Amino acid sequence: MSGNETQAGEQAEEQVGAQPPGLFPVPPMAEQERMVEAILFASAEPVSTAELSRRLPEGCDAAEALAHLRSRYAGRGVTLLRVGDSWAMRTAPDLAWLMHSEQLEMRRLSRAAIETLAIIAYHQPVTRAEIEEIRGVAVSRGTIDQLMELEWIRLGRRRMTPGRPVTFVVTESFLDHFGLESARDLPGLRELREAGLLDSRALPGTGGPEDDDGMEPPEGQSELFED
Amino acid sequence: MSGNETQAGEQAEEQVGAQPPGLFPVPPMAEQERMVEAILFASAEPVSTAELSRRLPEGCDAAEALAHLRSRYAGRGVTLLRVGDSWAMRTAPDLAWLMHSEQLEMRRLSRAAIETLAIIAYHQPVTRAEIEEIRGVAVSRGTIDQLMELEWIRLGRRRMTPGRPVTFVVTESFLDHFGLESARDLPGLRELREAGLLDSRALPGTGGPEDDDGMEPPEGQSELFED
Amino acid sequence: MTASEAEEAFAGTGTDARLAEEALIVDVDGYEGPLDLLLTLARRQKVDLRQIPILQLAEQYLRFVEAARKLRIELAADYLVMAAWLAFLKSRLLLPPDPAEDGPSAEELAEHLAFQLERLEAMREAAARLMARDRLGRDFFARGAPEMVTVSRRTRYSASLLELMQAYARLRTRDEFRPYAYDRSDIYPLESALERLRGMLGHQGGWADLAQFLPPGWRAAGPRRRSALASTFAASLELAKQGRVELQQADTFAPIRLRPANRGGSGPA
Repeated sequence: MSGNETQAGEQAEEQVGAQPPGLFPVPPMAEQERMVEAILFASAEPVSTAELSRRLPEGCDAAEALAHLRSRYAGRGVTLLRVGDSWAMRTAPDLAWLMHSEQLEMRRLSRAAIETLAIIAYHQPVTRAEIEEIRGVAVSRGTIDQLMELEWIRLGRRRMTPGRPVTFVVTESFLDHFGLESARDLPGLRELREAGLLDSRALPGTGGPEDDDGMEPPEGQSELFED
Repeated sequence: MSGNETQAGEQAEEQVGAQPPGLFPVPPMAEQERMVEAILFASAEPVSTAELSRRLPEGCDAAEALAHLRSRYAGRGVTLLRVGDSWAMRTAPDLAWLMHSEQLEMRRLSRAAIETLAIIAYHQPVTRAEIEEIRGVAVSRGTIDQLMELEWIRLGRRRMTPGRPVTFVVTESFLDHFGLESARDLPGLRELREAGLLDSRALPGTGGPEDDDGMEPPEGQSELFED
Repeated sequence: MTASEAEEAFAGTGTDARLAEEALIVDVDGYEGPLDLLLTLARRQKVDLRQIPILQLAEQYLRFVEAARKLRIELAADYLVMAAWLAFLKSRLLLPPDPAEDGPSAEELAEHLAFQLERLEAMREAAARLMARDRLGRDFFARGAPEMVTVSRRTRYSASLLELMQAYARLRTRDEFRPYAYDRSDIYPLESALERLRGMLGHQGGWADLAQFLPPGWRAAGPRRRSALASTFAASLELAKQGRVELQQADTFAPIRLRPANRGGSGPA
């Protein structure tokens, strides 16, 4: 049995090289699904749909293969998760108790770091001054540093307000870590937005620089920044 | 043989505290299969049947669960492979060609290269002479070449000053790699300091001999860099 | 509010509440600033944050600050700034609105404070919910043995944004900023002096020696005291210029004394 498989493997390698040329017929969907399955299993990091399309033979439909694969793994010990624009195989959370030998030591985050992370996630893109306004204290040295090192946050666009402050946004690793498909799936996001708690509201009539935040440029304006 | 297994099971019960006590009913076989699937997926090493039995709740039949799992994965993109006395999940051999682009060797950029890159990012478009002035040492040809090969920098417009020197700018791939939307999103010195990024601990090896700019090719070589 | 009034206010709240109040003070280092403290006080009223009676909350906070003074506990400047602001808000809420005055009404200011408290509370809850989610490496897991088939070898250089920024900062601060971070510990910045002085003014009655406004830890004779004194003096000049304090010096080299400017005659002088 293993002799056969090895041979088949070698043959395939010789024939197709790194990328099968487009002369070959498009593989059937069942085969595309196998390929996507193999790629996702092989990687510990999420793989983007674009990357999948690049690696599959020409003419394949990564999105459809993913949909098939997702329903195949529904309810299994390993499931297919969407992470932003990417996909990853992950063990089912209800089996966490089984996995004590794999469990990583989680770095304990300070309360300041946890709150700062939540504020960035729910208010993104958000400036340092806005984080401080919400928490009522200065962002302590090292908090932003730590979140960047964890690769949970990154720099976003500069804000088009006086001083053009840098903003922070959350990353795909953040989504992966917390099992979120996208930042829109943050728990309670809609309720918070409906309650107006995600609005940036300045102290009325302060006339300070913070006041300008109420006049965020509309989406379109960010294109101006491109030049 | 079955006597052996029972013994192993009892032993395990004494050793491992994290397991649910034997008071619970034995999970159905489909559930046992899920558990084995998750364990094999997450494990860095092949897992032996004995180890599986130890980790599953009391009364489970690891061998049977493995048999079910093996037939479930037969013909899939990933297969259950026996490795000596142990079990592991592996990409189907006929799909090995898919894994080619996975093959990457990660290397850290030299200090000279990262400094040069930083200067280009912050000062673009910038000439070679300007880079040298900021770094205080000659920029070797290898450094520029390396950054060009990485497609993190490219040539910009020539400067309209005597000698019309070429300038360097950062590329789209640079922004992509560093998760930036624009080079203007890089924080300034004051922002770096405020964010506590500036005087965080020294980088590893700072000032060490291998980090030394003296290790760069001799200065004379820089004259070779013409286009 | 006098000390005895504060005591009364405490006595009125019953022994349990009083003990809780003292526990708050002892624990003041555990709070992350005045907003955090206000939120804790508000929570203890066990009412919906949207309905929080701001006047009552302001009184509680002021009582707290007063009690801390009585126990001779040094509160950070921002707690005092908040106290001054709440005292101002309280008086505005109690007085009939002045039609000649423009700017936000007292109700608007109170509403904004309530909003801030509610938002902070909401963010804390959101943070807790986030951290309670199933997490990678704790509750669910990635492939333990990712496969990298060794066929084609490509070298990729990695560098993080942090390294890039640190490299740049290292280059740019090599010369000019080297001693900065170290010397700083013995220099009391003007901004801090201003902030501290502003915060303390609300609680200052008559004339007081400038030296009394020096921050703790900077009072012993030496370069630190000189730096703090210089900054505090400069800050007092700035506030005098703004018409917020009056300065007095009886004689050359006599102690400089300071008191809040008489603000009874409303409007800037």
